[in-house]
Amino acid sequence: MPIEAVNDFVIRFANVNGSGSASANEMFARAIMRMGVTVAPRNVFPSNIQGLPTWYEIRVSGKGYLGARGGTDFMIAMNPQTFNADVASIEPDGYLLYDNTRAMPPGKMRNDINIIGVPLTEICNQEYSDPRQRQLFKNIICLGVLTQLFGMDFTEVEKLISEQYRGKDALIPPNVHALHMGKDWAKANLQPIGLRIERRNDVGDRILLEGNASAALGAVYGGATVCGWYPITPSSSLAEAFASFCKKFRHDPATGEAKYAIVQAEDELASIGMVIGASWNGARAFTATSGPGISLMQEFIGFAYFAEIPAVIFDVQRAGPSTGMPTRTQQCDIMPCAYASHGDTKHALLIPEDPAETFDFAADAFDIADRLQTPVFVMIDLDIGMNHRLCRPLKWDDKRQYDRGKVLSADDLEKAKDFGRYMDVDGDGIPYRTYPGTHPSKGVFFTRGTSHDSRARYSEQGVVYVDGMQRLLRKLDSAKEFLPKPLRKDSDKATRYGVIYYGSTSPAMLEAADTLAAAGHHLNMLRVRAFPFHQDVASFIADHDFVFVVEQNRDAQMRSLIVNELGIDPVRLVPILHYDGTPITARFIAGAIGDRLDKLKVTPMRKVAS
Amino acid sequence: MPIEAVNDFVIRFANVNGSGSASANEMFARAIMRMGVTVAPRNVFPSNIQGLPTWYEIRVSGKGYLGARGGTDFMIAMNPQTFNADVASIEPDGYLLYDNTRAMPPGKMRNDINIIGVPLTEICNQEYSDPRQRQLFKNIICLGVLTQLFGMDFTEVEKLISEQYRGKDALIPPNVHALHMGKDWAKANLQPIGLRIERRNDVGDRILLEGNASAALGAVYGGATVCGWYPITPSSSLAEAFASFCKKFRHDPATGEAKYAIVQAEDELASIGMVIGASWNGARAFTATSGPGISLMQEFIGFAYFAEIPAVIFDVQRAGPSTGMPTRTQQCDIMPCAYASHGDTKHALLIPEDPAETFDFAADAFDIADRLQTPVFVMIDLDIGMNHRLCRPLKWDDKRQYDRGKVLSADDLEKAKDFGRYMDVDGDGIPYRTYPGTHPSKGVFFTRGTSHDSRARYSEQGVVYVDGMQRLLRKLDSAKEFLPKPLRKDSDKATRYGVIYYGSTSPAMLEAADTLAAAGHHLNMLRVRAFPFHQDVASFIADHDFVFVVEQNRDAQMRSLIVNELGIDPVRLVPILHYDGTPITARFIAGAIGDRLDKLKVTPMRKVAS
Amino acid sequence: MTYLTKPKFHHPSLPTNALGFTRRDYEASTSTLCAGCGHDSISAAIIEACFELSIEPHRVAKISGIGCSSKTPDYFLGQSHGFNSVHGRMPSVLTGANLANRELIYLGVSGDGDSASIGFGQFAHAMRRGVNMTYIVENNGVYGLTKGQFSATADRGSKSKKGAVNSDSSIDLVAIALQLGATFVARSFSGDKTQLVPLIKAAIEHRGASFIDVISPCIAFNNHAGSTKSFDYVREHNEAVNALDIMIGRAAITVDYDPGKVVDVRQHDGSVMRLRKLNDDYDPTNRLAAQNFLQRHAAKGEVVTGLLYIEPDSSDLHDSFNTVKTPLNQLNTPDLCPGQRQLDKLNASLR
Amino acid sequence: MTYLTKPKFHHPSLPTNALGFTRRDYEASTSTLCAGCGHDSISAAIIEACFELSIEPHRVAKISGIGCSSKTPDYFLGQSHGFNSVHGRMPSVLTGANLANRELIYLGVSGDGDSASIGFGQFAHAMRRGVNMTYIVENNGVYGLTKGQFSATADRGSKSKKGAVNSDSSIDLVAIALQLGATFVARSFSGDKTQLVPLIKAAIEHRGASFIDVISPCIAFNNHAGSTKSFDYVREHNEAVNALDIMIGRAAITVDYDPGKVVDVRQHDGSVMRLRKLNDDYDPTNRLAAQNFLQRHAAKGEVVTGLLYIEPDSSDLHDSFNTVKTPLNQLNTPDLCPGQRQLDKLNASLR
Ligand SMILES: Cc1ncc(C[n+]2csc(CCOP(=O)(O)OP(=O)(O)O)c2C)c(N)n1
Ligand SMILES: Cc1ncc(C[n+]2csc(CCOP(=O)(O)OP(=O)(O)O)c2C)c(N)n1
Ligand code: SF4
Ligand code: SF4
Ligand SMILES: [Mg+2]
Ligand SMILES: [Mg+2]
Repeated sequence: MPIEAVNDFVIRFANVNGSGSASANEMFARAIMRMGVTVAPRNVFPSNIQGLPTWYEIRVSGKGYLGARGGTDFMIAMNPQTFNADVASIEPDGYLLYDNTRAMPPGKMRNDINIIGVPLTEICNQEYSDPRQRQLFKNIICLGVLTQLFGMDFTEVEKLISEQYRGKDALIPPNVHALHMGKDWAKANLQPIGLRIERRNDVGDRILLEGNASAALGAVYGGATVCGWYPITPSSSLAEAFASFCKKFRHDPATGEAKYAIVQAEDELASIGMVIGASWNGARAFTATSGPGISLMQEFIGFAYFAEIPAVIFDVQRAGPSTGMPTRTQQCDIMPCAYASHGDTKHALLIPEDPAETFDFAADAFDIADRLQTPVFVMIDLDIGMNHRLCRPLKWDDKRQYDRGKVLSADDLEKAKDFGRYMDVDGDGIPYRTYPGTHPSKGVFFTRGTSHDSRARYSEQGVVYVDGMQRLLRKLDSAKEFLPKPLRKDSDKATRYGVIYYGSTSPAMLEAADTLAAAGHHLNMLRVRAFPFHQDVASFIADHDFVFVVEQNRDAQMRSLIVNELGIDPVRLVPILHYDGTPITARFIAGAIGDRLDKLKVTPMRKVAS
Repeated sequence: MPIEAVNDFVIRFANVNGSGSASANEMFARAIMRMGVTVAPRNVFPSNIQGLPTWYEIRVSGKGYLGARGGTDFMIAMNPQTFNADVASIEPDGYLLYDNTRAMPPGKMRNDINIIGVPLTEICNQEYSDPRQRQLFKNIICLGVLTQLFGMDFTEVEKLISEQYRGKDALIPPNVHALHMGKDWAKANLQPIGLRIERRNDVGDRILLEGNASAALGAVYGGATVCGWYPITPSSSLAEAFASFCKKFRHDPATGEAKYAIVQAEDELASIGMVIGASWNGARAFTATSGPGISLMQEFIGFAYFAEIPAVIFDVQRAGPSTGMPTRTQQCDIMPCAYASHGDTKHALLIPEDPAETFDFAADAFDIADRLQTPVFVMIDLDIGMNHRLCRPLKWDDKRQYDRGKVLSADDLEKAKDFGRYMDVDGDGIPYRTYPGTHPSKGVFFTRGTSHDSRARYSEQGVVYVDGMQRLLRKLDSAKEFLPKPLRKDSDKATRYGVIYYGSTSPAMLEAADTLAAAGHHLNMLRVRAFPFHQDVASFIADHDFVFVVEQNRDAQMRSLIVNELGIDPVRLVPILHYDGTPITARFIAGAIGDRLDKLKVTPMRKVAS
Repeated sequence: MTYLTKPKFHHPSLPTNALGFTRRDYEASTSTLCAGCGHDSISAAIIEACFELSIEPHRVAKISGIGCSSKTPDYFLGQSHGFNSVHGRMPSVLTGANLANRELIYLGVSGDGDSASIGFGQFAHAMRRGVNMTYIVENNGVYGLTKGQFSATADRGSKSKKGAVNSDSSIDLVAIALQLGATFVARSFSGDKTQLVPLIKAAIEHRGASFIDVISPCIAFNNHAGSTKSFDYVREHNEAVNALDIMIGRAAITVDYDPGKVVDVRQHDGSVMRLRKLNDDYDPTNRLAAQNFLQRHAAKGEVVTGLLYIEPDSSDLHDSFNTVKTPLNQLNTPDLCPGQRQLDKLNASLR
Repeated sequence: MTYLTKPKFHHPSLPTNALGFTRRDYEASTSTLCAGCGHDSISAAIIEACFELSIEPHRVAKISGIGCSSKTPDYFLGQSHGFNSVHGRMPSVLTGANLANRELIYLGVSGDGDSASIGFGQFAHAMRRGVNMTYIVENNGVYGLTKGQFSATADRGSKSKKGAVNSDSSIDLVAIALQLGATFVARSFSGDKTQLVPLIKAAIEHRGASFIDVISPCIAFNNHAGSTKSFDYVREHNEAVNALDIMIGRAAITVDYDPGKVVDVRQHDGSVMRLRKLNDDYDPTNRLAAQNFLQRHAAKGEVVTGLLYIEPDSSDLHDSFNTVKTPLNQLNTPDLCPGQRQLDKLNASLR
């Protein structure tokens, strides 16, 4: 018998990319949010511009879960190319909506699902002659049908349409009309179904936002003035969002002059070079890239580490290695970024869980980079960066002033009886710097990637070199105190097991914890938010017999980092790995951890990664 | 009272680079070898072409030790710039030889050393008018003085001179004459000293050779036909040696045509690109570089890993990070190479201990790369690559045929009922390939860095991707059996302690073991020669309470790799780290390990690297 | 893997070439590019050229970088080995491949972002080395695959689809190729198959670095008014200097033209190429004149197309290296390994 | 760190400039290059130029890559901030620095390996963006610091010290800079201080991308017969097109010359530069003519030197971006942060 559920199911649109279905799908998701119901939309798209399959998944969750769930309860199958596979992926007793204007593509139909035929093309063609109109309004008509089927609040959708076309008001009535056609047809021809969306009050003041946009906004609020970037999926929209926010917020109202400079560089080596040059010269600068760009930036990253120049790098991770799957998500650059470049290096990472935290960390990254005088990576991924995520509203403390770190002004230099660029004056490993041109005769120094003494003079002496390298270790140690601390959430029942997770795994993990608890498996949780690790990570592990480390890569990169940096016995950290390019799901985590916990004790995995 | 020693001391020449002292110094070292005495010469030079200080250290060791010892027993101080520092570095009761034609540079002289003044300039100027002659013969005269002082076999040095100038025979008599002048002056004016070099029979059939030369020769013997490189210290001489060996061995005697192609590329990205293109097309190809080049090659390395293309990369390691100390040695690219590139990757490393093993591994690297169809790194360093090292003669089995791995010929393809580039036919994770153009209609495939199925077709499907990534893990696992195994050497006394070491640390480690044993500290030793690690590494660690891991980098990179790949509790691996850019010494190792063993039990180092 | 269906199985009506292959034998999997993309026309032209030249498909190596343009090797010559490398690095991969086997035909396919932005250095150095290849840039002035940002060939002052104006001077790859010593330099337009096909054929026949800059409009992101890489703009500003009508090979020339209206180019291998002049004062064998002509017309905003320069007695990298005729990838242990005897000598000399 | 000894402490006899600085104030630590290296003469010329222009040393940022040439910023202008970046990447670092503070003077120092080999892409793109800088390549045709391998500017057919012959076409950076839109392009010779110093001064005064290719012989590895970058070769083949005698600034021109023998160039800021013609048919304000002249003479193996091209009304990257006059590195929280009010609006629009 058909699935029955209120505000708790997964709807999936199967479309062809470039067919303009995106905006209608998004309106549908927004309508659900406007009804106060928790919604989690996700885009699954190909590395291609036009003509290949794309899917838009909408998870509706009365329990407030935002992670991908897996499976599909209601499929809108609009792409003949993938029709059979799409049908196959529907949950038993689930629903299939298709355009029955033409006969179904060949292939025997399942009899364990509920089939809803809607003659979308026919309705369209009767109403419209112009092919472009047919194309566009088809999606709106479908939207009308769905609003009716799920018993949604029609006015919300109408409101959304008028907002969508504000400015081009002429477009509003025809769209509303199309919407009505769909609704009316459905009312006249379709039975109510088991899935319903009912008004709730779960959303509160939350907003629906993409991580790349919030990261860009964070860079604006964090005071970034220079951006050097090179297009690469899934990070391009971050730099492009920065450009449009700057257009909006960063032009002098009087003169129209720009308080920022964005260069689309010739490649990633140039992007990071520009960022380093600008930061050296006292501007806050950043670049945004993904895996292949990180590889190309290696040499410069090591330079910035050794010459101690701030730099903020957004890594919107995608499935590697090499070109890999450019439009799929992973957390596979954790280790490559933490130890980027040849020789002995170590870099700071910030790892937000959603767009809201991404905004905070993006802004903080510039303070941290200035304080540490070293590259800082903000590690997000395609799942956070390119999907609309429901999250708390963005906040900014208007009293906050940028912390530029240890920068000497002309006055400071006047007063200073001595200055050496790389002297560890305060014992925290962090030296003092000054911007070029600050003082006519004091504070000048020579920046280089070769070994240098505390006054930035070239040196090939072993002791000088070792002193510098030791100080760099101290510097990264000092960072632990002002990097975002890990967040611990203990289960209300006592337990010997813990779980460590990070980034976009967050929503799926929270849901999985509930599932596991319901099954009697209780876990204390720690969300790691930065590298180098705070001591709390070590204590958390010490508090438990075994700790699961959940991540979205093949080689358990975060687990390796923890073992290596905190000297933990690997046997106590059990890797839970999901890396097929799709966002990790609560089903997967609960399954994987549940299995292990079911066999009472966790099997030590001596050679897990070898 | 003056140091007395026979065949057991350290002589150091302090010179100015570009002054042509090198060849005379080297002749001196060779003369000692010719006398059957173990000699270990080392160059310490600046990153500069002319005018800065260089040192040439010659360790004479009756016990047969080849590692750097540290300290100087006999200093030939020919560089005013560094005179005082050089004098200060002499061991108490040691010897100083200087040119007393002019007064000593200012600075009070030590009274705990023995000072030998020789009017080299004066002797020269009396004999020669031409400034270039004065410059050159001065070094030969000095050589004569030393031969006399150390009571060496004069005829050996004469023989060396005539060999040196064979071809330019006119130069032989004047050089021999200069040699005599020095000898005679010393005989007439100097007392015998406490240091003597006496004929022995310790050298046997060993040879004196630089690692970069033997690596190049290994590439010739290994069948490399394409080399793409970009100059960088300390690897340039490797590619240049390959060129001259090819000139000698690889031209068709009849036509004069070349059986090789060497391109000095525009940078390291191009070098590795050429290597990958050539290997894809069935030629054996390699590049040689150092740290900064490794950073620039990251993207291509990940490509070759994922697209499964053989490539041999010689990394002649120098002190990093960034430009660091280009003329100083380190083992600091172990981790950066093992996990090179973004995303989840893993690469094979070969780690020879001296030029002889470098020759073997260089040749083997091409077989291994072809068998594994993946990049293989030969990890040497400046100490091995740019110093003459006494080592066993080079051997080659004339029956040996190159192992090109799983390559399908036209016949094979004809017979094969099916072919898929990335199918795991044999279950070892290693697929079959064929060279482009082999068969008119069979075996064609499309190589790409994007995710692909077993037939090399583009795919964005999670299962397809995961299968491929899992197979790559299996493939690297299979490698363990045919990579060079670790070599174990147990102490004759039972012990609970072990030590793991690798590469250029070898000679110093062997000497340190003797020293420690003499002090009652017995160690079993394991020399790691490749990554991924053979199971023997795990067993060795299992056999001991604590294992010291001796390496020449700051962050204990090999130790981290062992912990991470073999799942070892870090507490059991005690890092012994030397990374000031000078070659590690027996004194340092024995001291560091001795201290820890003295405090009876090793203090667990929970957070050693954090 | 699809095996090549032997010519004889073809429907008899399909025209075949000297090898008995039909055009089908040069086709491949269907394109996933946008309907109407200029790049697809170039793929068609490559198929036509290889068919007409009766090239054995498996003797061609097609190598590209990353981009919509670089995807195209998947859509032509399905029987040839393809290599989709990394962004901007096709030239180095092709150079290495060429060194390994001098007998294959090397087709380098790239985009303007791939070759003029990230890959400018590799593009330049492959040209100056005279690698024997046909290097085709499918030039649309934008980054198609990343959704329409300006590339380095976008003209100064031209407008993006979103209305942004490009303030950087553009890179004219043809001018650079000429400056760096390429021995065959041409420009064409994806919309002009009759001009493009013969140029590709001539480029393939040429020994040395052959470069063809093909303006190939991106209908998704750069085919609007204000773009200088749109179909309309190129049609309006196309200044063709000559038409490559026939390649007579080594045979004597029979066809007759008004001598003032043709140029005959005899190449090292004795083959002759007849060009019909469309611009009387244009001599495609004079590098200096070509550069000057190009610069003059570029200043006027004209897109000069045709065979712009050819060096009749060209040579390639293998000539410079004097490498053996046998492809290096076919040499084996006996050819390459000096053996123990040489090692003994060497060991002796090191004692 | 050595503090600047104030001018007044100098020996009175030392000549001072408008700011009261002596040449000493523009010197730095002593060079570690080979005695006689051409690069040291260029350092001396830079010191002289900055002294004569009365530039405040601390207003100069000197940025380089890696190489003997790139070491030189350590040997001049000890009171200026220096930045020794990584090999071939000076242009991107300089571009970023320039964006951060438009008020400093940017001196980019590089070598031929640094700019024509590994750094060719960055060199090219910095030129086309019109970054306001003086970009000097100390061109010796070899990699000095790595002991004498050919660089990409080594002429085809020229011999290395070890006797190897270069088979690749050479890159003429001047020709490339002209092609890519640099607005000030010159070439000189480290051995000709009288020509070099005024060129450096003019380049510094010019707004936009100024490029000077200075042939600077490597006495250690490339000063032998058979080299085309040796002192002797350059002296013999030097073809100077003009001499930059005086820069009159904004004042009226008083000095008199035979009009046929001089060119006056008035720049955007009203300053005038007077060039004495050494080659009558040479017009340094005509890019096309310059390219053509250069290509003709290069073909004859001549080294054309002098001010080859200048665009009088040039502009730079900041003009393209219309950035604020205040250097970006001086903007602070109030200037840059939109504050909570804007966030509230934004939040509202996202519900
Ligand atoms: C190292 C790296 N950086 C960025 C990208 C993202 N990327 C893919 S294609 C492309 C540009 C392609 O432009 P073009 O070469 O002109 O090809 P087109 O799509 O226009 O045909 C970019 C920037 C990448 N794949 N690799
Ligand atoms: C990434 C990288 N590759 C290689 C090197 C080694 N290297 C140092 S300087 C140099 C060439 C310098 O040549 P050029 O720029 O002409 O300077 P010159 O020494 O001739 O003045 C090279 C290849 C390096 N430092 N970094
Ligand atoms: S985006 Fe442009 S270049 Fe790419 S396929 Fe579409 S039309 Fe062609
Ligand atoms: S090697 Fe050449 S470039 Fe380098 S310092 Fe010496 S002379 Fe100058
Ligand atoms: Mg393009
Ligand atoms: Mg040079």
